[in-house]
Amino acid sequence: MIGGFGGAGGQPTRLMLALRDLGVGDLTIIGNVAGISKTTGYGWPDHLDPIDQGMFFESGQATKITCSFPVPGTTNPLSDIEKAWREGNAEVDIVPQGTLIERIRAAGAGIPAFYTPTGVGTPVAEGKEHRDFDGRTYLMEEALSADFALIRAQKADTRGNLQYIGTSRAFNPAMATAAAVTIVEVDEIVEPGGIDPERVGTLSTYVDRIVVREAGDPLP
Amino acid sequence: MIGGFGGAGGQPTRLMLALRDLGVGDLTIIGNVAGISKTTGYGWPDHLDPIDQGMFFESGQATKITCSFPVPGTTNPLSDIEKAWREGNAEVDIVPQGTLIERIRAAGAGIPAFYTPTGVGTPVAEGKEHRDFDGRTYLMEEALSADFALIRAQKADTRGNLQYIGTSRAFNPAMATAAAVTIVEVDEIVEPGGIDPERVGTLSTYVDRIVVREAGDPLP
Amino acid sequence: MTTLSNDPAPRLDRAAIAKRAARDLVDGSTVNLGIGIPAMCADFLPDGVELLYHAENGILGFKELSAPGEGDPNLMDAGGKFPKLVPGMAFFDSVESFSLIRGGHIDVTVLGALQVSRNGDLSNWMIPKRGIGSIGGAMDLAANAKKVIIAMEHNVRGDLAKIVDECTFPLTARACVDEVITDIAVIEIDRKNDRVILRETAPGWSFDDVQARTEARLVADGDVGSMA
Amino acid sequence: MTTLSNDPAPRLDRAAIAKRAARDLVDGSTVNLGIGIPAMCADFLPDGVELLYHAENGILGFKELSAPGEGDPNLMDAGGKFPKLVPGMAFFDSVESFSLIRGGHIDVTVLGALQVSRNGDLSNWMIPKRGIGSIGGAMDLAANAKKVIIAMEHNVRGDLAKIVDECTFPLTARACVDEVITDIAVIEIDRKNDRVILRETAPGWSFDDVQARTEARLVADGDVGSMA
Repeated sequence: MIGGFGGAGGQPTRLMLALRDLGVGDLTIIGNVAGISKTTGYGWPDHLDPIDQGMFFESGQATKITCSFPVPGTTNPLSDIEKAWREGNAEVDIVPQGTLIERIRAAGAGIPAFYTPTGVGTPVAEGKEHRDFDGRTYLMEEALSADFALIRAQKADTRGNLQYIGTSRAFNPAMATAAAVTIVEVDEIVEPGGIDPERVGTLSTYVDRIVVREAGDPLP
Repeated sequence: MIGGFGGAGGQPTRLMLALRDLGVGDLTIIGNVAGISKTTGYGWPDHLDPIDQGMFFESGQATKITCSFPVPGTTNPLSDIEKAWREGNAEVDIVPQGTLIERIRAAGAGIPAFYTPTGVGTPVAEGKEHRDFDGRTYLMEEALSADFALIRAQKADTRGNLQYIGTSRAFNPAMATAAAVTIVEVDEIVEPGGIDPERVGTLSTYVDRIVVREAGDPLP
Repeated sequence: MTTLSNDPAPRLDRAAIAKRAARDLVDGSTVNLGIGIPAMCADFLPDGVELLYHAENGILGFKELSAPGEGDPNLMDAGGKFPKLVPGMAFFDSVESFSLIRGGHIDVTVLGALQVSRNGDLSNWMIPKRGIGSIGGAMDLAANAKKVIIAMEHNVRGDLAKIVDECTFPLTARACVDEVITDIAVIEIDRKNDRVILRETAPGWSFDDVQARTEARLVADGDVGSMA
Repeated sequence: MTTLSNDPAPRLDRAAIAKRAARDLVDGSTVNLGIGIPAMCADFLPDGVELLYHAENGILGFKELSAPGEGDPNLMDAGGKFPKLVPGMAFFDSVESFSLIRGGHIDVTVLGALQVSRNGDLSNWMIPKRGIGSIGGAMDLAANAKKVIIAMEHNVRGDLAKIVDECTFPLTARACVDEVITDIAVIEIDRKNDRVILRETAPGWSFDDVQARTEARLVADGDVGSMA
């Protein structure tokens, strides 16, 4: 799992680059808006070169992605994910965004399955259990977990409590709960008390490893 | 629905007193730890006289309560809820706390039903659908909504965004999402911007009415 | 499908479509605007109308957009642009963001479309021949917002109809669209009575002109007004 | 059920039960302590052991309790007492609190019990003849914590056994208990091998003394130690 929404804010970009440099293969990625920034600039300020999950398909490390928004509206130039998909090198599982985040949340919250109205009558409903409650039809969707979650927060305390800022929350807090090992990239690490107890966005219980950015890192 | 956890913090005590004084009857209450403070002092500082949901059974206004903890461990003296129950004047529906809050959350989040491992093999499983996922048995539980939610927050802005403090969150944020009409009791109302956007605990979309405490109100 | 050209009068431009759509947004509503023409509605709100904008990535109550490409990456909207901090905003995560949507707490969403059917089915996430598409928040919004307004161009590639009897493209949600605002017409999808009602036309366009460019059969219900 | 008296030696008091239970709490664990004897464990942590306490009402990382009846109503624990603010604490709502529990993120819970069966079934929320009880967070904790320790008195009303073959009281959760610490014994419920293992006895108590006050058949697995 790779956190954030899509775009620079909330994306664990340094961890992604480290994963790419590590060279491990046969990865299945779970993300949200995925791999469209490099070709469209989505969610990146103009003066920076966008970095996105497409890199794992460009490098051949990933064979599958589960996400909600893997390709931009235009096809020229092709994104790395669409390129890999067209060449038969990537399985792309497209999930409605609300279903995707709720499946991840469910995995962390001990809920194996739930019903949602989203997707009924559409291609995403194929093969899924349909069930009526109070006269409306719903789909059953199952929890989605991962071996690793790479997430991004503004800061951590030494216990592992995390604080987020602005719209950088997105998929990060839920992913932190849904992986066997959660690794967080932060700008800063502080002593207990350095995060207001009213502002803890992810509880320390969920955090396994903390990686601190180098001071002055130019990446957003 | 009446928010809080049980105890003074996070309980909309002034709204509860107003509801009692209004005298409306045939109420169904949804709460968590309910009606045990008056006899046990639960969650109230010693120097104050505890006020709890039992008042609606003492007054005969309520005929049913759905909650997780309606009676204290000891029976002497009887709480107002147990008294009403023994006299056949109250239906008491006891739900595991995690199932109760998740059912309320589900109602607000558009999820009509979900599966939980809690309660399997116990009296609360009777009559409920059982289903196995990955070799473990779960119960299906359905969403729980209400006509009105009475909740408590520290402050509101004029848009209706709410800020909570400490352990006074509890059932309040979820209940705010799950009722047709949400009424909040606050200490203070501020202009937009008077609540840090990082600290909004309930979005204004969920809030219908705001009632401000009088300055110097001795109730916690 | 119907294909015609020889328009009787100019079509509205994208900004004018957005401006007309903005007139149907009610003061105080919680609103989610899709990318493209829908997002432009924010520039044309009538005086006295204040909306509570929601973006899927976890903001409620934002307003002014910065110029694209500027701004703080941690203050982004769902379109990947950077709004400014506004007093009364709130930040939250994607779980809460989609609880709000799926729970039916969004009053209105304005979305784009590839096709809308006569019973309000919506297709807006994939062109079949491309074979891959992006759903994002569209299925959640279309299925669960209290009101779904489509803002789009009426036809595509010449005069190919997008308001059709049955969608041939993969669906986003069934029976969800309430109103369609295009460059030549305002159309109500009256699902309850199984009617597609032409409410307004662009200046110089007649009922028959719009019908000729629409596959679904239109009806009038009282006077047909002008989009001007 | 077995009923005996004539104890061979004094039983541990409630504080001593809590003290013995506290020895099994591993440094760095996320722990939820039930009311009564379990809550007293916090007073007896071995040196060098730091726990992350969780309370159902939405706190993680609290520590010292204020005297009962003092303190801030907005800083309460699930037992209705008022802890002090500790650096590194976190507040959250009940949805998140029970996601943590139900999701299996609590390492250990220490709870009280009315009955524990030989296969680890737990009854702790209702005495049948009362006809009404309180579940609170007990079912979620018992069913989902990684480890469930019961801290209780071994017998009730004289020598009525609480560690039984089958629970006769309404269940809290099936096959959930890992360890039982009482005023006369430490007992492991080895569910995998269907054994109830007597690990330790109170000073002056023999295997047979404990067995005589226990309905479930006990076995030894190596030496039986002393609780002292």
